[in-house]
Formats: sequence, C-alpha cells, structure tokens
Amino acid sequence: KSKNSGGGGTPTLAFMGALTGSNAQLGINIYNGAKLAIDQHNAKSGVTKVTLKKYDTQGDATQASSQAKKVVQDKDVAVIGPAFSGESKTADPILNAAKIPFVSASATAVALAQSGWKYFHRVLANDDVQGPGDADFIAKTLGAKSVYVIDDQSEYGLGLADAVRKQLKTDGATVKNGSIDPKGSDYSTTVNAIKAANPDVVFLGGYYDAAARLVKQMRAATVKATFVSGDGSLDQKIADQGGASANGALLSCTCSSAVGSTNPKVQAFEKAYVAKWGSEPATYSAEGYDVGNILLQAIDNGKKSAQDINTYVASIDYQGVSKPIKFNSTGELSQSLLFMSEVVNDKIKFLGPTSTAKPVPAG
Amino acid sequence: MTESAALLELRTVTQQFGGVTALSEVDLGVPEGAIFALIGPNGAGKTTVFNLITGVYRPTAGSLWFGGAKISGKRPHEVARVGIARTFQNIRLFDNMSALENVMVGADARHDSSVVGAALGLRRHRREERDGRERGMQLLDLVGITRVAEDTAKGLSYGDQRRLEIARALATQPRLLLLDEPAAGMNPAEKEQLGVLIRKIRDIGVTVFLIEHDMGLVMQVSDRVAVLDFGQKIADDTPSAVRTDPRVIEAYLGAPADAT
Amino acid sequence: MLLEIADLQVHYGKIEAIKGLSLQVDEGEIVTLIGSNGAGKTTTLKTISGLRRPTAGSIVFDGQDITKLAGHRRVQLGLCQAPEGRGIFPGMTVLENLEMGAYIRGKPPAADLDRAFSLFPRLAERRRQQGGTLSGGEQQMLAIGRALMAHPKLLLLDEPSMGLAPLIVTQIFAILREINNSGTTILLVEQNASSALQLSDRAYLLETGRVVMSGAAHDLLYEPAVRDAYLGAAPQPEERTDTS
Amino acid sequence: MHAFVTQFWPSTIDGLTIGSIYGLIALGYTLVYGVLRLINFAHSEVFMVGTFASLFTLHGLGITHAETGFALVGVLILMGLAGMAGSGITAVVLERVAYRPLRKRGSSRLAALISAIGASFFLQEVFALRYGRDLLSFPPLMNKTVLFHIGSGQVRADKVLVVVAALVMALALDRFVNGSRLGRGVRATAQDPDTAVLMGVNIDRIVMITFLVGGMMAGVAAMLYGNYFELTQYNVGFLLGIKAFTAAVLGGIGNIRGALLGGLTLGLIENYGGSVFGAQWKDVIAFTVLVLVLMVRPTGLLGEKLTRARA
Amino acid sequence: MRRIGLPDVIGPISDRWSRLPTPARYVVYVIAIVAAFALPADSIGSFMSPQSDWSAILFYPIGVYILLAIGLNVVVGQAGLLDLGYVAFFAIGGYTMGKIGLSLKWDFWVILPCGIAAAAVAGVILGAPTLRLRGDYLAIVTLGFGEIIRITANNLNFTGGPRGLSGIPNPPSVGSFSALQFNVATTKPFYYLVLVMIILAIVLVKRLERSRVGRAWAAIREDEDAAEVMGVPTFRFKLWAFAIGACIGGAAGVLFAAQTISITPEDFPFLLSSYIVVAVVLGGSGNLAGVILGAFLVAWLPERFRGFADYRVLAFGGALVLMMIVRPEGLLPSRRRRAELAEGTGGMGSLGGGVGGAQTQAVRIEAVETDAVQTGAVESEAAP
Ligand SMILES: Nc1ncnc2c1ncn2[C@@H]1O[C@H](COP(=O)(O)OP(=O)(O)OP(=O)(O)O)[C@@H](O)[C@H]1O
Ligand SMILES: Nc1ncnc2c1ncn2[C@@H]1O[C@H](COP(=O)(O)OP(=O)(O)OP(=O)(O)O)[C@@H](O)[C@H]1O
Ligand SMILES: [Mg+2]
Ligand SMILES: [Mg+2]
Repeated sequence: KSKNSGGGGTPTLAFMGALTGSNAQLGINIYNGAKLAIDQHNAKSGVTKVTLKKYDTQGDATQASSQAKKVVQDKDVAVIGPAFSGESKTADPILNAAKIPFVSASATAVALAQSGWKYFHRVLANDDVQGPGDADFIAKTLGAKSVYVIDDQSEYGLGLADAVRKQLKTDGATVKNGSIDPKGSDYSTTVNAIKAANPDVVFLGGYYDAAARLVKQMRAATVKATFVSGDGSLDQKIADQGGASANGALLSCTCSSAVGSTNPKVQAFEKAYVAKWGSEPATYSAEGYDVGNILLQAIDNGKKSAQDINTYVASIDYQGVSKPIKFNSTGELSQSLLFMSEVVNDKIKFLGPTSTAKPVPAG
Repeated sequence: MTESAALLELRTVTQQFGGVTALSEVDLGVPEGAIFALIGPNGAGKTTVFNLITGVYRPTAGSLWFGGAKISGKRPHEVARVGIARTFQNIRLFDNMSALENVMVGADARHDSSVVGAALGLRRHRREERDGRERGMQLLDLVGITRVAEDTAKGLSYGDQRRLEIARALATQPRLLLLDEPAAGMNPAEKEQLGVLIRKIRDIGVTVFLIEHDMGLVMQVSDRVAVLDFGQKIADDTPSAVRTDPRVIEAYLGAPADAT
Repeated sequence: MLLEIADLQVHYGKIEAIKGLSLQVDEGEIVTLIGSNGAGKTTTLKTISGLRRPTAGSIVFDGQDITKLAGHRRVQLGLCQAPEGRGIFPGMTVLENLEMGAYIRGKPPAADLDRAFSLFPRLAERRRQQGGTLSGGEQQMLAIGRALMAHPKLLLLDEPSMGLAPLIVTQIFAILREINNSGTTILLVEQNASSALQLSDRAYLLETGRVVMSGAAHDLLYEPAVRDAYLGAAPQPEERTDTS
Repeated sequence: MHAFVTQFWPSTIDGLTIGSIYGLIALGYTLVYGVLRLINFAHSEVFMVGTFASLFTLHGLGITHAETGFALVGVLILMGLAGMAGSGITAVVLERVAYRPLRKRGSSRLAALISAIGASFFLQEVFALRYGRDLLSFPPLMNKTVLFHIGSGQVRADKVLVVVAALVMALALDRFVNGSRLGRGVRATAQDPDTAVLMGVNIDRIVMITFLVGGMMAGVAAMLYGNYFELTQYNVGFLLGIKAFTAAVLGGIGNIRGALLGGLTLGLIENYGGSVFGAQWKDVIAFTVLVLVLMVRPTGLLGEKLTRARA
Repeated sequence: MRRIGLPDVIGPISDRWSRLPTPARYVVYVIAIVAAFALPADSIGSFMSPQSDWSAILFYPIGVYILLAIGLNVVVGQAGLLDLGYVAFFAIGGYTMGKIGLSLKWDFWVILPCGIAAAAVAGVILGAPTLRLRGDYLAIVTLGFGEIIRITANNLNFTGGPRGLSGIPNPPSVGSFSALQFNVATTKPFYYLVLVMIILAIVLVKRLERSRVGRAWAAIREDEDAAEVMGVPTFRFKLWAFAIGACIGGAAGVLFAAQTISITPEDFPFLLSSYIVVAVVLGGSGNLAGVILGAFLVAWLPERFRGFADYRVLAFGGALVLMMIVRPEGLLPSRRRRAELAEGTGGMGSLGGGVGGAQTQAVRIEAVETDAVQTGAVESEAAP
C-alpha cells in the first residue's frame, strides 16, 4: 500500500473521475491531459518523480464518495478532479475534511465554490460565467429576439439553462422553456412546442448525445432556429451523431481549444498529446494538462505535504495552455473567458472568445 | 318445507352469466345441524350455489342469508369469518406447507392478534399461536391424519389430502361446512370412510352442505336432499322421497337401479 | 400387441411412484387399470403419453420403442389421452377445444365434430362458450369428445366418469363400448370399478406402483379381494328419514 | 390546456408514430408472456440488436444519402429483413440459452425473470464494448417529406411508414395466432402446456416460434425506428422496452390487438400529456394512466387473451 | 444443453441447522454478530476491496443493499409479490431525511421514524389501488411507481430538482466514543449503524415469518383464492407486506442520506430496484440468510473486481443467467421455497411448458437421481 505522506518517497497524485461507464469520455480526456503532464515531468532528470493514480468513479456520486475515502486512506497528496459536479458534491466534503487539495478541470456547478472549502480549486469558470455569457452572445452577437431554452433535467444542464434564461430576460429577449429526457428517444413534444413558438435560437443545456437527437428531430420538423449549446455538447460526436443537422450548431465552453492554436506553447501541447494518445486533445484535455502541471510545479517547489501544496496552488499565477490561471479566495478563477465553437462541415471549428467570435454563415 | 331454523337460506336467487342462466329463482334452506345434500345433472348450477355462498359471485337477483344475516355481497374472507367454510371440487391445499400449517392457516381466521403484535411477539399473539397449534392437532386427529401432521401437503395421498382439506376448513370454526364432490375419485371403501367422517362432523355440531354425484354416499349420510336441474329446484325432500321422485329419476338418476 | 410396458419405474423427485410395472394392451381390447388412490394409475398414463419420463423400463407402442420419444410425437403415432383433471383449454371455446383434438391432422372434418356433438348434445348447445366456464361435468364431456377427435389407435382415459351425474356415467360407458366396437383400443383408469370391469376385456389391479393382480376383467369382478376393496358391497343405502 | 389545443394535431401524429413502435415491440412481450407467463426482460435488447442489424445493412449497402423510388423501397425492405433476422435470431438464441434450461427444470418464473435481466445486461454490454457507448448515426435514407398537413401537424412520409407498417404487421400476426393451426398451438400451449402435448403440440417448437415471431416484430420496429430517428445505441431498448411492456399491460397482456391498442394509447397519452404539462412529465403521466386503467379494468383495455384462465 | 446437477450441499446443512437446540443456535448468532462488528478491519479490507475504502464499501453498497434486500424479501419472498420499484421507498426515506434535516434541522434519530412512516404511507398509497392486481400487472405498476418518484423528485423545486439536496446533516455523534462519531470523514460508525438496523430488521422479519402473518403470506403465495376462502384477508396481508417492506426501505434511505450528505434523483434509478430483486432471488428468495448473501454478493463483487471495470456488467449479466440455470432456487433457499421454486408453485407460478423435449430426456433421467430437488411436469391448473 502506498504511504506517500509528507516527505520521502514518490508523492502520489490522484485522478478522480469517470474512466469507465457511459459518462467516461470527458473523464478520459482529462486523464489523458494530466497523464501527459506527469509523464513529461517524470521524463525530466533531477526532479521528484510523481505517480498518478486512477480512482474511477464511473461518474457515480456514491462511488465517488467511497473513492474519496480511499484517496484519504492512501494519503495521496492532491487530487485532479473530481470531474463532474454531481460526484463532487459527495466527494469534495470528504477530501476537504481530510485536508487534501483537489483541483477540478471540469466541474462547473456554481454551488461548489460556495461551501467554504479551503482545499477546492477549479481551472475553469462556473456555470454563472458560461450561462450569462451564452445569453449575451445569443442576444447580442446573434441578435435573437425569441429564444427557446431547453434543459435535459440534469444537474449540469438545468443549471446552465437556468442561468441562460435569467440573463436572456435581462437582455430583453422572449424566453420559452422546455425539457427533454436525455435517455429518451422521442423529443417530438418538445420539437412541436418549438415549432409552434418559432424562436430565433434554441439553446440546450445538456450533453452532446441529447443535442444530436434534438437537432436531428428539429431539422426534420423543419425548425430553422439557430442551435446553441454549452460545453456538455462540445465534442466532435455532436457532428458525428447529428449528421448534417448539426451543422451550424454553436457550442460554448469556458475551456479553450488547443486545436489549431497559433500559440507555440499550445501547439507543443497539441503535438505531444497527439504523439502520446493518437488523437487530438478533446474537451478538457488542456485543462487536465494544466491541473497536472500546476500540482507538479508545487511539488517541484518543494511542497510535499498536502497542506503545503494547497497553499502553493492557492497563490499560483500560472500561464496554462488553456488559459491564464489564478485563483480567488473561493477557489474560482479570478478572471475567466468564454469561448465559442461551431460545427462547420461536420467538424468542430474554434471561433475564439465570445467577445470576438463570428459564426460562419451556414451553407 | 323451509323451517324457521334454517341456518342458510337462498331467497329466490338468480345467477346469470351472459346468456347462460345458471340458477333461476332458487329457494333453498339448509337446516341447522343437518347434513344437506344438493344433487343434480352436470351443469345444473350446484357449484354456482357454493360460489354464491362463499362470495365468489354476487347473485344477479335474490339474496343469501346466514344465521339471520344477509351475506350476499360479502367478500370471501368475510364470509369465512361469518362461519362458512368450504372445500374445493379439485383439491386446493397449500402444497408446500405442512399439514399442520395448512390447518393453522384455517385456525388463524379466528385469531385477531395484529401484525404489530406478531412482530413484537406479544403475549396475546403467543397464546393464539399455541392455541392454533393445539386446535390444529385436534382437527387432524378428528379427520384421522395426525401421523402426517409434519409432512408437506403435496406428499399426502389423495384421500389424506381430502381429509386435510376438510380439517383446514373446520379450523375456521364454521357453523356450516360446504363440501363439493368430496367423494370424487374415491373407491367404495374410501367413500365409506368419508361417510363416517361427514357424520362425525355433523355430530360435533357443524352443519354440512354437500354436493355429490355419488348417490350411495348421498343416500347414506344426508338428512335432506335438494335437486337442481337446469338451474331450477325440482325437488327438496328426504333422501328416500327424492330417490323415487320420477322427475329426479328422469333428469338425473336415469333408473332407480343406478343409485350406486 | 399394441402397447407393451416392461419394468417401468417412475420417480417424483425421490419418491418412487411406479416400481417396476409391466402391462400389455392388445389391439381392439379395452383394458382397465384399477387401484386405490395414489396407486400410480395416473402416473402410468402420463408416462405412456410422455408427460413424465421413466427412470427405467421401456414402452413399446405399435412395434416402436417410444420410451424416449417426445410427447407430441407419440400423439402422431396414434396415442391420445383424456387426462385426469380434464385439461380443458380454458380460454378456448368448446369448438376450438374440439379442434385442438385434431391438431395433428389440421382442420377436422365436419363429420368428426358432428359425431362429438351427437355424443354430447350439451356441447353442441355450448359450442361458443369458453371452456373454462363450463361446469365440471361439461368439461369432462368435452375432454372425452376432444380425445376422440384425434382418431387414436389407443385411447387413454383417466377416470372419465369422475364428476359425472349417474345418468351421464351410464351414457359414457355405452359410448366407450361404441368407440371400441368401431376399432379403437382403450386403456381405461377408473374408480368406478364395477362398471369398468363389466365393460373391459382385461384388467390390472395396481397397488403402490406395482401390479398386484391381473387377468380377464370378468375374473377380477368376482375376485373377493377386489370386491371388498374396489367394488364395495352391494349398495345398501341406509334410508335416513329423521332430521336430527 | 391551451397547449393541448394548439398542439393537438402534431401531438396526435407523433403520438401515433411512437405508439406504433411501442405497439410492435409490445407484441413480443405479449406473445412470450402469453405463452410462458414470462416478462422477457431482454426483449428490449432483442429490439436493440435489430436496430444495429438495420444500421449495418445501410453501411453494407453503402448508403450515404437519401434514396427515392424503388431504390428506397428496396433498401427499406432489406433493412427490415435484416432487422427481423437480427432480432428474430437474438430472440431464439435467448430462448435457447437463457430460458429453455430453466423451463426444462420447471423453475419458477422469478428465476426466469432474473435470467432475463442477466441476459439483458449481457447483451447490452456486448454491444457497448463492441460498438462503444455513444449514439451511432444512421445515414439519412428517406427524405422526411411533408406529405400534407392536418391542422398544424405535419404528416411526414417516414411517420406514415411507421404507422402503416405497424398496423400491417400487427394484423398479420393476429391472423397468424387466431387463424392458423400453428397459432392454435400457440394458444393451447399458453393455456395448458401439458394438455397441449397430449394434443400433439410440439411445445419446444411453439415456444421457439413464439420468440421468433415476437423477435421479428421487434425487428420491424427496429427498422422503423432506425429510419425515423436515424440513431441507435447499446441501451436504446431500455426505455422503449419499459414503455412497450407498459403498452402490452395497458392493452391486456397476451392480447395481440391489445398490444397495438396499448401502444397507440400510450403514445397518444404521452404526447397529449407532455404538451400540457411539459415533456418532463411524460412518463409520470403514462404510468399514472396505466394505474387508473388497471383500477377500472384489472386486465387491461381489451383483457387477457393468451394467458391461462384463472380459477 | 447438458444440465449441470449441483450436488445439494445446502439441504443437509439447513436440515441440521433446524435440528440444532435453541441455545446452540444462539451461540452461533452471537458469534455471527461479533464477526460482523469485526468486519471493517483493515486486514480484511485489503483483500475484500483493495481499490476502495473497505468500511465505506461495507456501509454502501453492502450494508444498505442488505437492508434493502431484507425489506424487499418481505414483499417478494414472503408474500410473493413482484415489486420492481422498491427503490421508491428508499428514495422517500432519503428525501425525508434530506428535506427535514435541512429545513427543520431535526436530528437523525427523530427523522428516522418520520422517514419510516413516510415510506409506509407511500407503500399503502401505492398498494391500496394496485394490490388487487395479479402478478405481473403489479410488477409493471410498481416499476412505474419507482419511476414516478424519481422523475417527480427530478422535476420539483421542493426536492431540489436534479441538483438534489446537499449539506444533509450527519447523525449526531454519541458521547466521545470513536465508534459513534458521525461525520463525513468517518466510515465505521455508519457501518455499525447499518449493522444494528440490519439486526433489528432480521429480528422483526423472522418473528413475522414464524407467526400467523408469515403463514398467511405463504398461503397467499401458494393459492390466493383458497387462502381467501379460508378466511385470510389476503388484501390486507399483502398491504402489510408492502408496508413493512416499505418501512425497511425507508429506514435504509434515511440512513443513506444521513451518511452521504448529498442526494440526487440519480441515486435512485430503476437499476437499483433490479439489483435488489436480483439479490433476493440470487440468494434464495424467502430465506433471510440467502437474501443477505445475495445482497452481499451483488454489492461486493463489482467492488472487488474494479480492475475488470469494463467487463463487470457483462460478467454480472452472464453470471446471472448461469446461476439461474444451475441453481434457479437461489444460493441458499429455504426448504419450503426450494420445493416451491423447483416446482414453480411459489407465488408466481412456473415457467410453464415443463415438459421436456426428446433431446433432454436422457439428461433428465440422471438428473433425477443426483438431485434432491424435484424436477417435474407441473400439474396443470384446472379451472373449474
Ligand atoms: N363464468 C361463467 N360463464 C358462463 N357460464 C358459466 C359460468 N360459470 C358457470 N357457467 C355455466 O353455468 C352452469 C352451471 O354451472 P355449475 O358449475 O354450477 O354446474 P354444476 O351443477 O356444479 O355441474 P357439475 O356437476 O358438472 O360440476 C353451467 O352450464 C356452466 O357452463
Ligand atoms: N406431482 C407430484 N409430486 C409428488 N408426488 C406425486 C405427484 N403426483 C403424484 N405423486 C405421487 O405418486 C403416487 C402415484 O400417484 P398417481 O396420481 O399416479 O395415483 P393414482 O393411482 O392416479 O391415484 P388417484 O386415484 O388418486 O388418481 C402417489 O403416491 C402420489 O402421491
Ligand atoms: Mg360442479
Ligand atoms: Mg389418478
């Protein structure tokens, strides 16, 4: 059994998130990014070697709780994750009580930063940044007057959709609400309601498979509205599954894309990632890489105990491949950006920050 | 004919199933303390009478009275609590329970300790439990199968199963016992023993209402016999009178000599 | 020899219900099995028609060893049984039940149906009634009528008189005689032993899974041991007029 | 209530469409339940395999964009045959492996239910491991042409195909079970297997045919589903299966016409209910209506048919 | 397919057990309880769950599944009612704890009876209109009920919607015993708590089983109509079974919520209902020891074999099919249930068509000799 507390031995970092099961893809993306960081680090000479241990939660809150306890038991020095907001709610209190720093690359629920957890950080903005950002983009850049906002009744999807709804009203757009069941097949009730409302934009708070279903059924029912969704839908799969119907879909994320960047540091990351994993970095890979590197930097600076690492991370000012990273007192990024991508010709195209993003006209 | 002492009464009962009239305006009175037999051709409506009494069906018209109270419209377990028990035309025991347990299920109909009482093991419950066991054994003794008390019901021989069914019915402490063709599938020696048992039951004060095709048994035990034909009562008299009634001979017996 | 059973053993779990039973039925005969309850009569019939597997012994029908043959194939060979408990298809009408009797032959000719209806006029009246709602006796009629629809070489009947009114019992035995005269061999199980023995050519007496006596039906009828246990003394109904 | 009125026609059309798919799948539940009194929990996976078979047919034929005319009809037929084959074979194998051994032992239906649940997990996982857990897209095969409008409802070619095909299949099956000799064997086996043997019915064969036919119905449903939604996934059958079983019960289990009626009713209720209370309440509405119907008609809308009568 | 005849080792053991004198049995009980309290030891954990925290696993899923299985066994095993939506009661217990704990700030020990009562009420509300339905109608209706509860929780603001409830208070610690300090960081105390509840549930259920209530349930399972005619108020007893099962499920839910602090509707999926049904049947429906073993296996095996991650469900599914083929009556069936299940008379009837085809005969013959369990054509139910 590994006992990696305090000094001596190789410090162990824990990865917590879904690596198997139906929600595994995002978890794997993050893990791959983090693993790359650690391998690159360990390949250098004269550094403290670090191990990365996997704790597979399957995205399940109750498994996350027992896995978190295992992390505590194993005395790992810091956690990359937990990945999802749901599992964070059961795992985070345990990690926090055990005084183990945990840095999430992907959990966006607003409430997580409001529990007063001293050991919590995340390297991306929460739903309160994404939602209003999306709304502003829809109302201002797209100039939409009426918007149909749909949630998938999941914690993430509803949170995002509600934030969008709220801001859209402030922005003066007419908002109609709907819900879909992400596991269901037939969204016709919702599609019929959209059709009747004839909105300029349809926004979905949800994940890519539901998004693919929804756009397909919308387009089949000759709904012409622009389709916008959040980071949950930002995956090449929305294009693969949605087919032609997905073209023109706008997808936001507080994560930036490493693919096609002109920044040399990002290009280096992309190259290394492709070399190691044989595929382009995907959603949250860059964030995973950054979290790994932040923690490694703490260790390289001689911070070996969980407590010290946490203190170091809290005050870090780091230029990541995804974005500049600096935390405020609640563990949130002190400044954050929202980015937009679009499905163009069956491929995801990164458009840049919402402030400057210009959708490619369909056709 | 209908004495005031009738324990069970059917008052102009009609039972229809869709187009089939199984019983039409039947009056019957089963005198308290007697062995009363109901006979008649196949499909005459005999089993229907039992199903009406036990609350399986509700009469299309007319009413049923037991001990002066109306019972038509009651649910089966309520009828059981009033004091009517039955056996089935084809044996229906709780196959995988022991003989004693089968009887105890019957005895439980007379118990009222609550589920909570049972869960907490209250004294009342324990007393009833003991009482049920004792009474069960007495009844097994009455029908003569104490030796198989611990055997599972389905392992018993047919005759013993019949007896067990009767014991289980008696355990509910009925005032009236309904027997539907108890002698079916028995050989003459067994029928003889059955006759003895039926009389023993009557002698402990239980009124017996019997449906039977075996005229030997009917003639041997009954105090009174009613005959149904096509849902109508065509006779209601002493066994000897019924046996020689020409209408009964024509509809049912075929020839007087067939009364075996 | 139409049916020959040798050293048959049948188990229900650990219980040995048939303990080495042998019997024969010749073409054209009526053979009766009598015996007290639980002697194994029904089990024997079920084993012949393939509803139960024997643990040992052999069954040869019409020159063919059918011990391991599936039940439905035996029907095709000409074995048909009207089972104990009647086995009426409760959700089928009387007519459909009769048609099931001729299942192996496809659609039965109208003449067969007419014969069944003329044997049991009650069935004709009720031809559209659901089998499950017939009275006990009506079901018994239907079961026999249905078995005849298959035109079996060997008809197995398990207590055909059970639950029937005396008048019908007499009719049933007459019908069996008639069926037999028209060429169908019959293996009959009956509690109503005296009527059955009067009807049959030969008989076997079963006790606890074994044949304890066999011979010409006529001889058994007058065998004292049989008389006592299975035929009952001549009926002497006590006439009870007192209403106590 | 306003939404109910404005969306009445679209809801009706879509309700009938999804209801037809429920109905077709429900036929498989109803048949197997009727004969073995077994909830074939793995029937949802029988359907799932059918969708994959249909999908692979399209891949095999190299379809990448919508076809028309005879080509379309030909492809649809091939796709349907593939779906029927995939589902039918799966159902038969399932019966052989997961149910027959239990049946031979005379095991309880509870044991069979667990076996069915196990088989269901197994099949899902096989497909998940082999083809991933993500949605797989069907190439567009049929133009979703709007034929005409009823009120604000669009009557689309692919929807019409679903409803018509479902009706035809259900009618054919009804004829088979109630009109053919084999069908009579099915009913006899359902009501009293022992006596059925005595009548010369080959029970094993009947059971196999029951699974096969039920599977084929699911296969047709799978083809229609693939053409209509253009997506499938290893667990696509799960929710649909529950709905279809609900439909079977609603219509009266063991009752073929009941299955279809139940499916259509359920589809309509869901869509009407969804339009009034919001799509998230669809399932709640569906199950509530089921309970209400069963309280009034304890054996479903059309009553039980195939099943053994109860004492 | 060749039939595998497992030698029946359980039968003789259970026979001997039932013949043991009462004091000897109590000694065994005490040893079992002591062993159960010693279970969370690290040395055991390093084998039992090398990749998770053992005492956490002992609480959930193991302990909670066992408690749920004991409750469901009352419904399925005792009364013979197939409930596919049992998770509903678990959820109701959980939400009662969460809601009252958060809004009224009551203490766990006060909420526990409330949760039990709420679940019991829900059991009666569900049961009253539906228990008159037979067999599988009940199954689909209960399944629907489970879904209704989950979907409703997901859609109402009152229950926190998909976010669920978080920050639910842990039970108050008792004194300063380390075994009774309940907080997010502790694990063993929760295990002891669930263990005590399991023991109480066993005592309760055992008592019922051996009383007129248990007899009535058995009678209902075997022949409901006959039971009714014998004066058993079948409806009332079925409702009791439902309510008692619901109470135990509710208690488990309260406990679960108090431990995990945060609950969402996703904690109560249909899958959980089916796992518990599987646990009950796999272990030996109707026999408490079997049911507990079944629940233990269903909860523990996936944890133990985390390494096989992707193949776990596949293996689980395959194993279920295999188990049911080899041992349809469950791992540790009670004697009576063994007979019922073997014959298919246990409440839910047989799978029908018990008649073997030609190809199976030879195998059946030897099976008869090697197996104590009855194999057989079931008598057809004649309908008078
Ligand atoms: N549910 C029903 N639906 C239609 N007809 C029915 C129903 N139940 C009984 N019948 C008919 O009512 C008549 C009387 O049936 P019942 O069972 O009472 O006869 P029975 O006198 O007991 O005859 P048996 O001596 O043959 O048992 C029969 O003709 C039967 O077919
Ligand atoms: N399903 C069964 N399970 C266990 N034992 C059985 C079963 N069926 C029959 N037996 C036993 O097998 C033996 C023979 O029964 P069988 O039914 O063949 O007798 P029978 O001669 O037909 O009697 P009856 O005159 O009562 O019909 C009996 O001891 C009986 O208890
Ligand atoms: Mg009758
Ligand atoms: Mg017999």
